[in-house]
This record gives sequence, C-alpha cells and structure tokens, in this order.
Amino acid sequence: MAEISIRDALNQALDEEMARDERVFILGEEVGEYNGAYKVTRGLLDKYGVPRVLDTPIAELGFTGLAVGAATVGLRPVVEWMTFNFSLLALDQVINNAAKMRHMSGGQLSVPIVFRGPNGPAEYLSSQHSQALQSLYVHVPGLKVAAYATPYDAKGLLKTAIRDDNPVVLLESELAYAWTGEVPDEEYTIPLGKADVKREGSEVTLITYSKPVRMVMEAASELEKLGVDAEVVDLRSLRPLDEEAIYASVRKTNRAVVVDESWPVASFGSHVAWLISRNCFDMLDAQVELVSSEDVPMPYNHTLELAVQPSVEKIVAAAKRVLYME
Amino acid sequence: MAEISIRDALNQALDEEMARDERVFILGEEVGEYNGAYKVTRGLLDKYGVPRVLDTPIAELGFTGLAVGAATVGLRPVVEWMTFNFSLLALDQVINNAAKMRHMSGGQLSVPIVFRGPNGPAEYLSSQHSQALQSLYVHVPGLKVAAYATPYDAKGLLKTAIRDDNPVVLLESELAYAWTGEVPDEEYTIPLGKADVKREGSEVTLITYSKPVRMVMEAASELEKLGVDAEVVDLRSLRPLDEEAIYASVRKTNRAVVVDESWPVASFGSHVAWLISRNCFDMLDAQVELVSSEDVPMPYNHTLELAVQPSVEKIVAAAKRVLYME
Amino acid sequence: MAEVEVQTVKGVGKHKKEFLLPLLRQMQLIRRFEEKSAQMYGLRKIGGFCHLYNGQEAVAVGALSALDLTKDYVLTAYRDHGHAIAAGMDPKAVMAELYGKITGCSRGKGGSMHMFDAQRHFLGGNGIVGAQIPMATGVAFAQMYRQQVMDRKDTGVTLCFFGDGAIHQGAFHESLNLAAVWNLPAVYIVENNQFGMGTAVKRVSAVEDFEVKATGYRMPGITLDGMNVIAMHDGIKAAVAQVREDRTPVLIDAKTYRYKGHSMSDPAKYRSRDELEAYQEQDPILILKAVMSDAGMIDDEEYKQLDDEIRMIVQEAVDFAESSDEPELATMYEDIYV
Amino acid sequence: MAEVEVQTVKGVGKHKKEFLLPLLRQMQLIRRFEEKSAQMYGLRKIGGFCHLYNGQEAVAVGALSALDLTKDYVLTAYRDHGHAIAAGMDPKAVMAELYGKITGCSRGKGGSMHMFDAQRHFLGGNGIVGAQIPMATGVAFAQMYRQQVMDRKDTGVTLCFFGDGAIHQGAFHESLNLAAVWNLPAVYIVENNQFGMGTAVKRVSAVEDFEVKATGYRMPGITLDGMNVIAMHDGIKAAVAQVREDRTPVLIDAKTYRYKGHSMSDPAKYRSRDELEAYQEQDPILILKAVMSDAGMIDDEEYKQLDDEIRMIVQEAVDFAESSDEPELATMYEDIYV
Ligand SMILES: Cc1ncc(C[n+]2csc(CCOP(=O)(O)OP(=O)(O)O)c2C)c(N)n1
Ligand SMILES: Cc1ncc(C[n+]2csc(CCOP(=O)(O)OP(=O)(O)O)c2C)c(N)n1
Ligand SMILES: [Mg+2]
Ligand SMILES: [Mg+2]
Repeated sequence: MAEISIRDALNQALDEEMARDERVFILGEEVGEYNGAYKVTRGLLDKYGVPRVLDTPIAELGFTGLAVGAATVGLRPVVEWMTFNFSLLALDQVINNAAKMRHMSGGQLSVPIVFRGPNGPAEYLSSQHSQALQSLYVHVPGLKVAAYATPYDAKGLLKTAIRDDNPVVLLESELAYAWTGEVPDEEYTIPLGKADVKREGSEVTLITYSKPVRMVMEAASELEKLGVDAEVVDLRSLRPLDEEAIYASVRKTNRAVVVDESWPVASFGSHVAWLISRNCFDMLDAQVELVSSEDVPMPYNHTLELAVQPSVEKIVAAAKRVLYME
Repeated sequence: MAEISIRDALNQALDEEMARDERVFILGEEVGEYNGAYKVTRGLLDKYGVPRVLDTPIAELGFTGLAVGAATVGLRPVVEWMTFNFSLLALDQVINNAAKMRHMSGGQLSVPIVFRGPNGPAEYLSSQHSQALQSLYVHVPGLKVAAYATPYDAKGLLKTAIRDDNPVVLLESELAYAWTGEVPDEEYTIPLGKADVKREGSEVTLITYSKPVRMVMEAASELEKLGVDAEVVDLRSLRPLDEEAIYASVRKTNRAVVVDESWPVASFGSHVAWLISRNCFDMLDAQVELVSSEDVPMPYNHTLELAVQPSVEKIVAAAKRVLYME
Repeated sequence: MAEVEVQTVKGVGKHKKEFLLPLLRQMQLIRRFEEKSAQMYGLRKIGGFCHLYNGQEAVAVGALSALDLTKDYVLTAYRDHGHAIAAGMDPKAVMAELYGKITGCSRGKGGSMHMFDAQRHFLGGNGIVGAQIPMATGVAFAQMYRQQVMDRKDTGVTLCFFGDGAIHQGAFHESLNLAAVWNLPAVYIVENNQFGMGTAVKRVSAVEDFEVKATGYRMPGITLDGMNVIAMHDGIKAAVAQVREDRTPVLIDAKTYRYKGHSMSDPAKYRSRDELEAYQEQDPILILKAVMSDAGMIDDEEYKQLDDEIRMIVQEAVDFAESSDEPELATMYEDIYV
Repeated sequence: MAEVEVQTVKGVGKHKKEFLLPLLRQMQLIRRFEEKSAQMYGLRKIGGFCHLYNGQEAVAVGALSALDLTKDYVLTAYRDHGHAIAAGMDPKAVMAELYGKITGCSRGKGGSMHMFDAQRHFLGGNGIVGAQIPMATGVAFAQMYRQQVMDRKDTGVTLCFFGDGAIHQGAFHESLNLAAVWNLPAVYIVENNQFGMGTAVKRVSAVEDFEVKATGYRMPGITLDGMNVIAMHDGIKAAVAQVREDRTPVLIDAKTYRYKGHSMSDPAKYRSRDELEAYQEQDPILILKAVMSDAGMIDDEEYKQLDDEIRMIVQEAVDFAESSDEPELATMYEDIYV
C-alpha cells in the first residue's frame, strides 16, 4: 500500500485506464500542456500525446457535446470540466444528449463517457465559482453520479466509471485533491452503487458523500467525546443509490442526519432525508435532519463563506437534536 | 367575472403590465409575428410593436443573457422560453448571472426579470421535449419560482412577477393553456409565497402545484367516494415557499401526499416531503408519500408516456397508503 | 454584403440513368411517405410534433448519395424522416416509429423527431435545435482519432445537417471552431429552407448567406442549389472527397424550401401563396424528372410505374405499423442504462 | 489567411499634455495597484483567484477615456481591477473588496473577480468566461430601447471587454448576431493578450486575428495596438462615435499582453522569458512616457512626482482596507433578494 493524494490516485486511474484501452481519451481546458488546472492530468500528455489528451478552447457546450458524439461511436471520453460551475454551459448536452441518446434510439446507442472535475465550494471565490451542483445532475435519469473523499475510493470509482458504458458524473473537490490515504499497489475497482460505512456506530447515522466525509468523521469524533456512538455512511454513489446500506444503518441507530454541502432546496441531501423519513418511518426515533449549505449564494469574505457551509459544529448540533440532547 | 382560459389570462396580464409600464417588454422565439408558439402573446406585437415584442433567433443563452443585462439597467423583460426543455441552454445566464448579480455587486444591481413558458410533459414528444425541470430552478437561491393551474392564479401571479424586482421563473403547461376559469374584471395581483387551499378537508393533505392540481382535485373526488375527506393545497409559489400553509394543513390531517410531475430524485417534491417529515414529525400518523413521474426519460408512445406520469390512480393509492387503507 | 455564387447544375450533368433513377426513386419515396405521414397524423395514428420534409428532398437524397455509409455518418435534427429514408432505413421501421410501436426503429421511444439506425450510421434525429452539431463534430472527431490512434484506415467523414435557425446557436460556433482546430472530417450542411418556424432568415440573422460565416473558422464555404438533387450530389460529392482527403471541415449552405408548415400544427400564414408556388415550380422531383425526360431517361409511364411501386411500399409501411404491437409497459424502464 | 492591419499611432498624435497626463496617471495607478495587490496576496490579505492586469493597462485606460460614463456602460470579465480604476472607481473601495471588507465596492461579497459600481456604470466583473457578452448586449439593448420607446435622447453605447479565450464561447456568437439584427450600440473589445490561461490563441482558435469574425455578423472589425494607449483611445473614440451615430455594433481586436501569470497561482511556464521581455520593451506606460518626453510634455522629475503621488494613493487604499470592518455574519442573508 502506498500513501498518496486524491490527485495522484485520480492520475493513476486515468493513466491505467488509458494504458489499458486506447479508446479512452481526456479533453478539457488546460488538461494537456498545463497538466491540468488542478494537476490531476499531470504527465498524461507527455505520455500519451495528442489526440489522447486534448486542450480545448473555452467552449464547454461544444467540447462536451463533441465528447458525447465520440462516445456514441465507440470512444470512451473523460471530460474534465475545469470546475462544475462552468458545466452549466454544457448542461444541455449532458441532460438532453448524453442521458437520453440510449433511450431515444430505443437502446441502439450507448454513451460511455465520464464527466469529472471539482465541484462545491473552494475558498475566496464568491458565488459564481463556489457551487455544489450535484443536485442538478443526480435529478436526471440516464446519468450515474458518484463522489469520493479518499484516494482509495477516488481511484477505484474513476476506473469503474471509465469502464462503465453509461454517462457517469464524478464529483471532486478542489480542497480535497491534496488529501492523502492508502491505495493498494494491485489493481482494483469499486462498483458504482455501493456505499461504504466509514465508521461503525450504533446511536445515530451520519450520511454524507464527497468532501464533507472528512468533516463528518470529525463530527463523529466530537460526538464520541459526548458519549455518542455515531455511524458514518459515505454514499460514494448518488445514482444508483445504495438505499439498502442507508436503511440498514438507520434500522440500527433509529436516527439520521444527512450532510450535504449543496443548497438545501430540492437537493440530493433533502431527497435522501425524505427517503429515510418515508422508508424508515416506523423505525425513526426522531425527525431526519439535514445539514446543508445556507440557502444563499456564496460570499467572498472568508468568514462568511465558512459560516455558509456545513461545519463540525452544525453536524454535532444536528445529531444532538435527533438524539434529543438539547 | 369572465370565464377565460389560462392562455388568455396570461395574455391579459402581459397586456395590462405592458400598458402600465413602458419598461416591460417581451422577447422569445415566435412571440411576435407568429403570436407565440402557444399563442400566449397573441396580439401584443400588433398593439405594442417592436422593440416591446421581439422575435428572437434560436439562441436561448444569448437572448436570455441579453434580457438579464437589460434588466440590470432598469428594463423589465419577460422572457418566453418556447419550452423549458430549451432553457437548459440558457441556464448559465439564469443561475450565474440573474440569480447572482445582486449578490456579487453587494446589492447594487437588481434583476427584475420574468422567465416563463411551458414546462413539464406534453403529449407524444419523447424525452427531450417532455421534462419537468423546476427542480433545477428552485434549487437556486436568488431566484423565485411560481406555478399556476387556474386562470385566476395565472393572471395574478404573472402580474406580480412582472412587478417583482427579482428574477422570477414561472412554470406553465402546454396542456393547461386551454383550461378555463373565472377571472375578475377588476385588477388584482397575487403575492408570491402564498399557497392556496383549493379544497378543504380533514383526513389527508394532498400537496401539489402547476398542472397536476387538476388531477389532484379529481383524486380528492375519488377519495371522497371512498369516504375520505382530502384537503388539496396548491403551493403556487415554490420559492419562496409557504411552509406555514403546508404545516397548518398537516397539523389538521396528520397525513400528507406530495404530487409533483418531476422525476423523483432530488426533486422539489421530495424536498417538500422531507420538510413535512421533519417539521411535522410528531404530528404525522404515516410516512409522507411522493407521487412523482417514474425515474425514466419520457417515451414517445402515448400509453407509456401516461404510465410514466402521476395519475389519479397513483394519487389515490398513495393516499390510501398513508391512511393505512390497504 | 458578400454576394455568393449558388452552385447548380443544368440538365443531367455527367450522370447516367442508372445513377439518377435511384435518386428520383428516393425523393419520390420520401414525398409519398410524408404525404402518408400527414394523412395518418390527421387520423391521429401519429401524435406530437411531426415535421415533414416535403420540398427539401433533394438535400438529403443528393447529399447522402455522395456518402459511403459503411464508414461515413449522418446526424440531423427533428425533421428527419427524409434523412432516415435517404440513409436506407426501411420505411416500415420509420412508420412504425411514428406510430410509437415496438417495431419502430427506436422501439416507440423516439417518435417522429428521433429516428435512429446505428447500423446504417444514421445517428438521429435530435430535437434540440443545434444540439446535433457538437455531437456530429464528436463523431468526426472519433474518425480522426481512429485514424491517428487506432491505426485504422478509416477515411470516413461525418455529415451534419441543421436548419437556418440552428446557425445562431452557440453550439454551431463552438463546434466549427473545434472542427477547424482539430482538423476533423466534418461536412456541415445548413438546410436553408428560409424559415425557422414562422421566422424568415433575415429577421433573425445578420447575414442571409451562411457561407460567409466559414471564413471566421478558416473553412471553405460553399452554397448549393438545394432544390436540385444533381447539384446537391455533385457539390457534396466534391466536398466529401476533399474532406476525406484533407481531413478538414467544410460549411455548406443548401438553399431549399419547405412546402408544409413547420410542423403539423402550423398553418404557415407567415408566407405568401405566391412564394410557395414559385418554389413548387422548381420542385426537386419535377426538376429531376424533367431533365431526365429531356435526356430520354424516363417517360411518363415509367415514372407512373415507379410511383405505383412507391405507393405500395408506403402502404406496406403503414400496414406494418398498424399491425405491430404496442410496447409492453415494462419497456418504460428499458433502454436507459446499458 | 486574412492579413489584418493593426491600427497604431506614432508619437503623441494630435494630443495635448492635458489629455495625455491623466492617461499616464491612470495606467501608472493601475500598475502600482496591481503590484500592491500581488504583494497583499502574498501576505494572504487577499485570497482566491486574483487576475492581475499588468501589461494590459493601455486597453482599459485608452478605451474608457473615450467614453462618457454618464451615459455609456462598461462590462468586463474577472480580470477587472484595471477597468474598475479606469472607470473612476476609488482604489479604496477596490482594495477593500479584495480584502473582503464591508467597505468594499461589493460589500465583501464579490472579491477580485466582481468589482461593481452601478453609479459609474461599471457593471462588473463576471467570472464565467464569456458570460458578460450577452449581458452587455442587453445593456446596449436597453440603450436602444430607451431611445426608441421612452423617447429619451439616450445616445449611450456599451463597451464589452472579454478575452481571446472567451471568443470561442457560444455566448459570443449568439450575442453578436443579436446585436447586429437589432442594431444595438455595442462595442465588443477582445483583449487579445495571446493566452487563455496557459493556452496560446493559435492552439485553440481557427483564426488568430479576430476581426475576421466580424464579417459573419455584418459588422465592422478593427484591430488596434493594445500596447499603445493613444492608439487605443483614438481607435475606440472613432468606433464609439460611429456606434453612437449609426446605432450598430462593432468588433475590436486589441492586441496586448499580460505580464503576470493568469492568476496568482500560475507560474506561466508556457511562454518564454524572451517573449515576455520583448513585450515589456513595448510597455504601455514606457511608450507613453517616452513619446510624451520626446514631445517635451514630461520629464523624469515630473514622472517621479506623479509616481510618488500614486504610491501614496495605493498605500491609502491598503490602509483603508486594513482598517475597515469585516462584514457582520448576518450580511450573508443580505443582497440576495430586493
Ligand atoms: C434549443 C431549441 N429551441 C427551440 C426549439 C423549438 N423549435 C423547434 S424547431 C424550431 C425552428 C428551427 O428552424 P430551422 O433550424 O431553420 O429548421 P427547420 O425547422 O426549418 O428545418 C424551433 C424554434 C427547439 N426544438 N430547440
Ligand atoms: C465558462 C468558463 N470556463 C472556464 C473558466 C476558467 N477560466 C477562467 S479564466 C480562463 C481563461 C480565459 O482566457 P481569456 O478569455 O483569454 O482572458 P484572460 O484571462 O487572458 O484575460 C479560464 C479557462 C471560467 N471562468 N468560465
Ligand atoms: Mg429552416
Ligand atoms: Mg487572454
């Protein structure tokens, strides 16, 4: 096992899959000569050359749609969006083409494509550059959506996504690229649709995914200090969703808090909170709480920007509410 | 009181507001010479001329962004999207500019603009043309979102939206434009953020908005035949949301079914279902049910397309589930 | 403003009967198919948006006859019945799709706007104006990629059709730049039928002749007579040959006209009877029939015989669609994920 | 490919000292302001993306000096400190915004990328590449609308700045067509600094000279020397006069260069020292100083005095920002809805 960063884990996954399958190629702004805005694609242009690694013009709709077209005739593109904020420009190609081509063609076409890049708040970037936009994607049948918070999960899920014959959206986080963790030397993949219990516990279930996983783990430690034994479920895959893993945990703890850095309204987080409310109705000892971002655009000022987001304190407070500890 | 269609109610609202305020103008594909793809803007070009009624090129991003810019310097545009399906191309201008200009400028700018057009399933249109996309809009702070299912509500809400100094997204329905109802002769407006109890009842709360209102009213009649007294809450405004009206009803009935023609995952419907689950936890006698569209792209075949959507039967069945009637 | 030269052909050009007859046949088949579609729409056998191709037959037939669909690809918009048939799809599968039957080419999921035949390299049928342009650019990209990376002797090109209305979409602009920068074998064809729904080109476009846009993308721009199938064939043939060889894209403005309303629900009041009739006088089928007849390649009897055959084929398509099964309810969950 | 003529000016042209000195002053102020921004960024007083304007000063200063900001408007992208200052904004409010303080022009909500001054008609500061182009087109639309509907003698024009990277966005294409079709008084200025982040223009663009794109939108295209503030001023002045009169748009390609990395985190390894130095030799401030000095309009002492004053202004801006308050937590819920 080597201890590497999420950035390097993703880089390894890309490298291995490109070596394994010549149909895999990468395109996006600055992914080539600049080695990636966040260096995830470092070295790949040198190793694989053009056209397997392509610097695109700043034309999200065009290059995303181009990748969708290439996928329909057998290539396996990995689209890097410099950040998900810019992917809004490409959304038509994702929702109306990538997610629907198979359907509209009665199953004739498939669209094996990965869309990835940093999503969610970074630092000091104001409201156009600090948005957690996963709810827009996870809403759409025809797409798969996954997220990771450890190098192990990052590598395994990206490899699986590249091999998947469907469009897969992968949520990354600028602030988490440098996080390190162990990754096996031998090859492995992680199936889409499998949650991972990152911490076992019996008194309250904390459910999350992506960058907040780390904060939720900290909150679990804080709760431990308060004598509360929390379980942490890292969903990893948002669509398909491992509902069974969620319910299994809630059956045990009878209490749940969902943590999602999205805005609250019509979010993936509130959806999961409803799923639990509905499907565990008879088991719940308290309402299901959601810790989300505040329902506001992200301010630039750093103190405000932190105050807007989920925090260990907010998660602990929510857990205490469902435990009737205050 | 005159009995008119939703189409004509909207047309009256546009006409009255254009007459009242010369800053109000309408733009969109076919809104002028063709009198609107669905004839909502009939006669307005003749009456007000260019540039108060403008036929645009098929360039949703461009003309939507143009309208946002015009709004920041004091005009009051009404953007007609021929259907919401095409608005995905304009989403960046809505989410990153319209919803955020006020915020990013520290309150200096305001964006008094209305985005409207038919949303949700129509008939025999397959998956690119039959999407209920409100969840994407309602997710975003900085926007307001409303919907109507009667001529009275349509006229009153559209007039309010045009006078509002914020961006307002209005959801219409192709299949509901011809629905008729009474509209007062005298001027009136309806505040955003106020739900309307369309039917009083005591045993189960059915919550919905937009086109499904009619279907939910039918379901309530069906339930009456089964001896169940259902209350129907038409939200009308999704953002801001009249949470108090919802909870007041659920406090009375202790049971709730949310009906939303969106896809289920991360939808506005599942959000409302969670809000009730959380905030009425101690009052609920059953899980909150959601009747949504199936989690699939819309097929062309009419039988399938109907089967995919909410129906009276599905709503009645959901109500029976929360009433433990089966 | 730039004056463009519209390339056309007088007479039968250099072509033989063996070549021209199939073109006539295909145009006639499309015309009769569309007439039948309109009729069945009137009988409510077909629903939704239904965009007919009458008047534009020379564009699809002329262009597709210049391709080799074992290696070339075609993408178009929602006005796609004509392209589907010109690509060699069975009218039965197309009609059954219009009926929403399980035997339709898209299993009743797509309908009028979404004809597909992956095997024949016909990739739809896109309902979002302009959305097929980036996709087609991607198909051309894959052809370049295969050639460069997979060392295959793939000299295929991709034909992308779109309307005069689509040209103002950002998708057009972004795609053409990408195709030029990456040297993609793409042939972009504007089917300039003068209207996007009820809107005449000049009301929404800074320029009326679209070949002038090509310069901005360092691309050749060509204007073709889209009412003349021979001109279309010859023009596209030459363009395709060039693209096959040079692996760089080209933009073509095909001047044509649609006879019917935008879709079945459009009475087309925005244009004059005179205008329509003037175009119908240069009807692509009549033109080809006339020049073939002048060249002694066809007489009225042969034409009638051909038309009879075609009417039969169209009737068989209807019979097939009528007698086909509805999709089972469970199919609504199919064809979403692989 | 099209060869374009770059319009420039030798010497001081027809200008007097009273006119040129303020231009020099503004460029110098921007330069010193940016140097200070970099320094404060290094001290972590400023965070996030911070895109400096060093090297491009002649573009904003030359262009904005040709406007009347009581009726004209300006919009630009995230590299906006220079435009903000050239629009007459108080460096204090700009620096305080960089610090995220409540006294910042955008109340600490916007930061480096989102400078705004509604009163001075400076409408930002947009972080999405190309997204200000449709908005600016809309501001120009409002000017046309006011003139036609509200019967005001509004002869304002709107200047829209964007980078060479933004030109490939669909937003550019859709906007220019709209501006042409509706005769909007918009001046589109590409700040062609040769790079979009680490990507040289020619790697991602079918054409290197953007004025050739104007033809596709039936618009005049002009190329200006963006390192020469007099050339910028004269060129924009003429263009604005024309647009004010004709109420039709124009596209300008201003050739310039950025000295620093794309943002504070970019070491800019993608270009050679030689290239950078070659541009620095034609530095816009040095050029203006030199020609003014040749014309006997300024000597070293006067320049030094001017620079000293400017350093003081910049230091005052920093002091102001330092001593200003953080926004209260409750402000996070403000400035969202009216
Ligand atoms: C993005 C988008 N906007 C609007 C529409 C509605 N619409 C369908 S066809 C059409 C006109 C297209 O005209 P053109 O491109 O000239 O093609 P034609 O119908 O003439 O073949 C419009 C506006 C759409 N389908 N997609
Ligand atoms: C839509 C979008 N895509 C990507 C980015 C990331 N990004 C920020 S600046 C930039 C380069 C822009 O280059 P150019 O337009 O030439 O402006 P310059 O930075 O040179 O002033 C990119 C890719 C963005 N902000 N918005
Ligand atoms: Mg057309
Ligand atoms: Mg640049």
